[in-house]
Amino acid sequence: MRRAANKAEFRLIRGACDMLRALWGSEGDSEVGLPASMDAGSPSRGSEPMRPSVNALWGGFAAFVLCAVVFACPLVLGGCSDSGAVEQTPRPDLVEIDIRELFDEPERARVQFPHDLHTNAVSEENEDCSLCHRVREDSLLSPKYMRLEDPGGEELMELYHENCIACHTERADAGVKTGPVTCGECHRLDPLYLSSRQPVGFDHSLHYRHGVAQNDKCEKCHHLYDEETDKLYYEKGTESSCRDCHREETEENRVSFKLAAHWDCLGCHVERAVEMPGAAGGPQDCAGCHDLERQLAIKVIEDPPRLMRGQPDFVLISAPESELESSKLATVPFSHVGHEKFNNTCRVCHHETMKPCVECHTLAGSEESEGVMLQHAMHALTSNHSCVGCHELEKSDPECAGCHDLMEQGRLSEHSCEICHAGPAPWNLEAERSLYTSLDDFRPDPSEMGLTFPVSEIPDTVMIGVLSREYEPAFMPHGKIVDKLSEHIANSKIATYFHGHEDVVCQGCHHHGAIGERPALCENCHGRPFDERNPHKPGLFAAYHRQCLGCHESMGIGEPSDCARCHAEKQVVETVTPRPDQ
Amino acid sequence: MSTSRRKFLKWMSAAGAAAVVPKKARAHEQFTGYPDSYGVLHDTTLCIGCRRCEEACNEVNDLPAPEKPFDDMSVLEEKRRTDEKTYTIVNRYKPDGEDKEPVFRKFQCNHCKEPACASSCFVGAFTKTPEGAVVYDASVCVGCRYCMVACPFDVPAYEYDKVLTPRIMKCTMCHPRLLEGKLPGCVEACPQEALTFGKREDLIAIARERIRKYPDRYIDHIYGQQEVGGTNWLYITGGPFEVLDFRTDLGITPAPELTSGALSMVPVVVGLWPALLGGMYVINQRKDRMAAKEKREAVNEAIETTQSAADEAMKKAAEKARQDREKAVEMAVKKAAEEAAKKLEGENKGKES
Amino acid sequence: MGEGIQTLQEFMKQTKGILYLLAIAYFVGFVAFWKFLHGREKNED
Amino acid sequence: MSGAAATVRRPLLSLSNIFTGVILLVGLWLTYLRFTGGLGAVTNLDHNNPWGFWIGLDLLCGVALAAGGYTTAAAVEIFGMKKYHAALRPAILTGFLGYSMVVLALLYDVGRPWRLPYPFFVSPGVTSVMFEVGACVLLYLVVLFLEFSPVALEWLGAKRLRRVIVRLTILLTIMGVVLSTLHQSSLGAMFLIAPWKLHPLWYSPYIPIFFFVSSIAAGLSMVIFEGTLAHRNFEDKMDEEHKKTAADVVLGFGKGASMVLAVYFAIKVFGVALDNEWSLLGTGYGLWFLLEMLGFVLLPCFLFAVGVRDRNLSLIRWTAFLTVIGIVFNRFNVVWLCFNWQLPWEQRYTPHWMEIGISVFVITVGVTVYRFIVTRMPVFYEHPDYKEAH
Repeated sequence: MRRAANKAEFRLIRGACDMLRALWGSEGDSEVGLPASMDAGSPSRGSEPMRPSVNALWGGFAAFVLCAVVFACPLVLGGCSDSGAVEQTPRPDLVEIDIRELFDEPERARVQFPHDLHTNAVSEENEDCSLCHRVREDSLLSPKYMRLEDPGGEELMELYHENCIACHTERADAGVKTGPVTCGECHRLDPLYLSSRQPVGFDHSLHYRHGVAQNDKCEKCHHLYDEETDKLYYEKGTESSCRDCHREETEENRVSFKLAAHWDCLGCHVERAVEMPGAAGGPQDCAGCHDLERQLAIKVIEDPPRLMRGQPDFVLISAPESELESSKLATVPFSHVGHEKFNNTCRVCHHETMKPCVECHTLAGSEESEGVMLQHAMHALTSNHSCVGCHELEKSDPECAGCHDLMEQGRLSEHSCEICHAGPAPWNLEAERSLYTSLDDFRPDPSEMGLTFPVSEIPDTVMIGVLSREYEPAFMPHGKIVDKLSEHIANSKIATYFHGHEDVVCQGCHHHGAIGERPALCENCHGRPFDERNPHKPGLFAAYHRQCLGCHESMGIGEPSDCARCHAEKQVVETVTPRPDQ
Repeated sequence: MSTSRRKFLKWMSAAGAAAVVPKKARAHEQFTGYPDSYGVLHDTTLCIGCRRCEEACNEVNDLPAPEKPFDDMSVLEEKRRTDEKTYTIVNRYKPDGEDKEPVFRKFQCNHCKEPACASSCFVGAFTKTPEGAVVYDASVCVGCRYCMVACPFDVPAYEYDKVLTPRIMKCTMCHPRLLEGKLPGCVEACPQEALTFGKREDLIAIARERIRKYPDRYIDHIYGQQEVGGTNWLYITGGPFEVLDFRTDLGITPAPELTSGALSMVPVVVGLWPALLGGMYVINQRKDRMAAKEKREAVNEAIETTQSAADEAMKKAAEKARQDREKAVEMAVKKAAEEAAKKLEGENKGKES
Repeated sequence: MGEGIQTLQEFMKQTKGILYLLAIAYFVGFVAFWKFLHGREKNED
Repeated sequence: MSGAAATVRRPLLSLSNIFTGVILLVGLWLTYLRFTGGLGAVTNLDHNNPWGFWIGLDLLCGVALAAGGYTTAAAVEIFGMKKYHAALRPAILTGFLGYSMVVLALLYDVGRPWRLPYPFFVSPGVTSVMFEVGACVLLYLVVLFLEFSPVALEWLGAKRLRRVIVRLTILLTIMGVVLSTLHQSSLGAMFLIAPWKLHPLWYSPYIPIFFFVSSIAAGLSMVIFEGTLAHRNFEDKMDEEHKKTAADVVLGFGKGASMVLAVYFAIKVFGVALDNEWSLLGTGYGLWFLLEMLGFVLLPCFLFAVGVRDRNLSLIRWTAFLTVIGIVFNRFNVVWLCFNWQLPWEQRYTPHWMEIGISVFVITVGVTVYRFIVTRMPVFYEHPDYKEAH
């Protein structure tokens, strides 16, 4: 009987619309050419020539007044427009029920369905998923609501209206708190919710914990598909990432990743909860996986043991064997085990597949690599699959950013290549491969890495007096800065590998220097701010401020709020001119 | 007297100059602006909002002191614009949320290559100098404020409170200082060189270079390179320009081009209208004259016809009179003859008896 | 500007100036010519 | 007949006179404020909104509504519609006074009024549309003065001088039309340079033409409107000929106005099509635009037509009034309501009451002078000594 009421409401509203339309229509027929005014789209549609008559005139004036009223209001509104939208509550469990494309003229907005609210309600009444989800002949739950296959638009709409409204009304009559029953409350034009759904990450820690829980039975999750038998089977050492097979969309013999994940992960979680109640198990609600808060709450194992899948510890990355002789550059020693620690999934470098890079990224690029050649795959500045790209990101780590932020992105010096391409040349790779077993064989010898000049030459504090007209000179704790930066470098394996030499720390600020040179002082290069001969070089004034402030900002040391933090105020300010050299 | 002479000279100088217009100065050729004009590049990613530029500007232009001192950063709380007491201001923006690093943007005259103010001023008070600065001459300004209407950047401000000598106030790019070989006040004061002074061409090169070197620090656009035909003040930013109250809907048409079409219709109207209207006048005149003439002829004809009719009647009357007279005579003669005959007969009878 | 015209603004300043002068001259000339043209018509009829 | 005019004198202390007096006094006080306190003291103008009520009403509307002068002159002298002759002198007079009021108002609006001649005698800024407007208005003021002077001269009885000037009539008329064409359109062209501030629906490369065409409609309607008022107030000053032709004038000008409005509507639509602004019509400003187009252009156009067909004089008179309102509406939209439309609401301009006060003052001055002239000079009647004229 509720539904009857809704139908009634439908009819009522449609009726009202028709009435309005009719109203405009009659206006249109009136003798004063109002229709154009009503049809904003085409004002050129003027009034047709009409018989003059007294009531035409009154019609005219009436129409004019009407115009005035009709049009003036929206303008006033238009003036103070963008009235605040409703505050939307974020939810991780939103399901958008949108079947509008099944209709030529959808009458209502799509529906936001908060799934967890319903699961909770259902479980409170000791019902289970089957209350809403049908079971398929393969005994899996259909992800669809109350059906296995999609009927036509009208039917589908009926199916939703019937069941949703019926269930809500039932509970409402039973005095249980429940959902809406009228059209507008479900089909809202101003959505109540805002989806805060986060994709789930299955990182090494989580993988390890599942391994433990399944006592290392990989086959519980990992499987292959056999065309002949149309069966899933498991083969040791072939484990790959789910996405390797399960793609965005369901294909003929493989379901979509989304479906697979929910069937397998969620299914398993639910099973465990039923079989061994009380035991620790994975989440069974949307928020458990897709809510940011809950994700952060998931227990993380610090550096879990490696996932063993027969991957190497150490590789000499070269062109594929077939192309070895045509490749010129020396091979790149690469610590696979080292990188496993720094990335929490394999996909960071390997995309979906677990193949070695060169299998797809050949020198010229291949079908699988979509033409991305090896050289690009490794050096692409903006990709985080590539070595250079990923290392570039490393530079934005606060500990590195202080020096690296001011440097040109992806800047290469003449030494850059050989730092990575330090392995044996491709042509005698076969011969020398056995000689190297780990990256440490390539790490520079610390003995050659010491300062090329006595530490005593590094000043403890530097007095900067260029603003001395206005301020007391600034004192820069030079020594402390050097120590801190050196410490950062020493603690970072990547830093010590790429710039282990102790001289390098100077180059952070004293750029354009080289190993073994006494660093040049700022004022040696930076002079007046406007130098037509080399306009790219900032003046001394800016050089100091950009270097200091830039570093402070990027290392998160905090920007000085006011000048006085570095420059003690002078009692008498003589002039505003900031530089003495004018 | 002097003014009229000056006017005359102005006109003539214009005419003279036109007489010796160099070859390149033709409308269909693109005007590229003064080749070595200077400009300033404002890099908002470097600006720290210290307001030293405002302070310096205030000093070098001897502008009145502000209510709040320049080291009071609370003024950054609300959005400001330049006014008759401030040639330049810095506004703060929080594009990535309240807690994130703010972004600062400096406002002042952008010194268009083809200034709308100059184009719109009916006393030519604004001049685009070869140095690139757009300067204003208060000695001829009438105070119509059309420049303020025309300026796409809402830069010119007006001294509404001055009674006798209200002026337009706006940044001069420190033109006098440039001529002395000094930097603009704001540029000189900027601790970050977020303001770079130089030849406009060089500045564009610098901007391009920075964008190339730091692809993800900048968005790839130099504001002012194209806008309204190009400005001598250029900007590069780390985020969308609209967010920093840059108007991105201005297009690249130089302001003078917007009105040149309408202005070029003036001589055409002066040329055509008199002829057309004169012609129409003449036609109407002739129509009237013709009408008058016809009327007159009609009248004459009417008169003639009546006249002739009258004569006819007269003739007839005369003729009739004559005939009557003749008849009368005849009859008289006849009568007399009879008398005589009778008499003669009577005498004959008397003789015979 | 000795070195000729660099900006559209300068160009318009000159050309429009001339045009105004020409327009005025033209108008005066037009009136004179008109008189000359219709000079003899008066005594007709 | 002029004797008659002399005998019928209104009492000096009539209500209207007192009212006028009050306005004039307030006006003088405001004038004092303006020229001792600067623009800031009497206006709400600011750096974002440099033009306001004065430019809108006194300049744009003033000039548009004073278009009656050249339209009537053209009709009578050039197009030879002699039957409207009686309407000519009042039209010329109102035109002349209208332009004088414009200049008077500019003295208030402009920062240094005594420099108004500068553009022509000191430093011509020929690239400015305003230069052209200024030049034309200045010249046209002279033309109007000469066109009107015969009336004054008849009054003063300066026969010879009058004859000289009357000979120039046609020349003056043609100059008048040329100059009006130029500056009426240029008032619109002034906004060509601010596409970034005027709402696209009002901004158009056609805007000079819009202003010119609408000015003709304004002129014609204004003649009808003024005629109506004149008949109400100065019936006693009118001679038979004037009264006889009054109806013809209303009908003829009504017909003309109707035609012009139709054309105006059409080219406005072309304008929308030219810049493909159809979609904007759905917005608040779009509806405002439609209100202007339908309520103040199409509607009067149609009402005029009906009035002419039914020979319904009072309807035409009312419509003329509506049209005048419409022109004011349009000019205010361009210079004020739809200008700086992108500015946040609180930064937009609303006139200060003193601005309105001064405008009222200027208009009142005009009306007073008008009354002075028509009660003394042969405007509504023909001077007995000059029957031979036309």
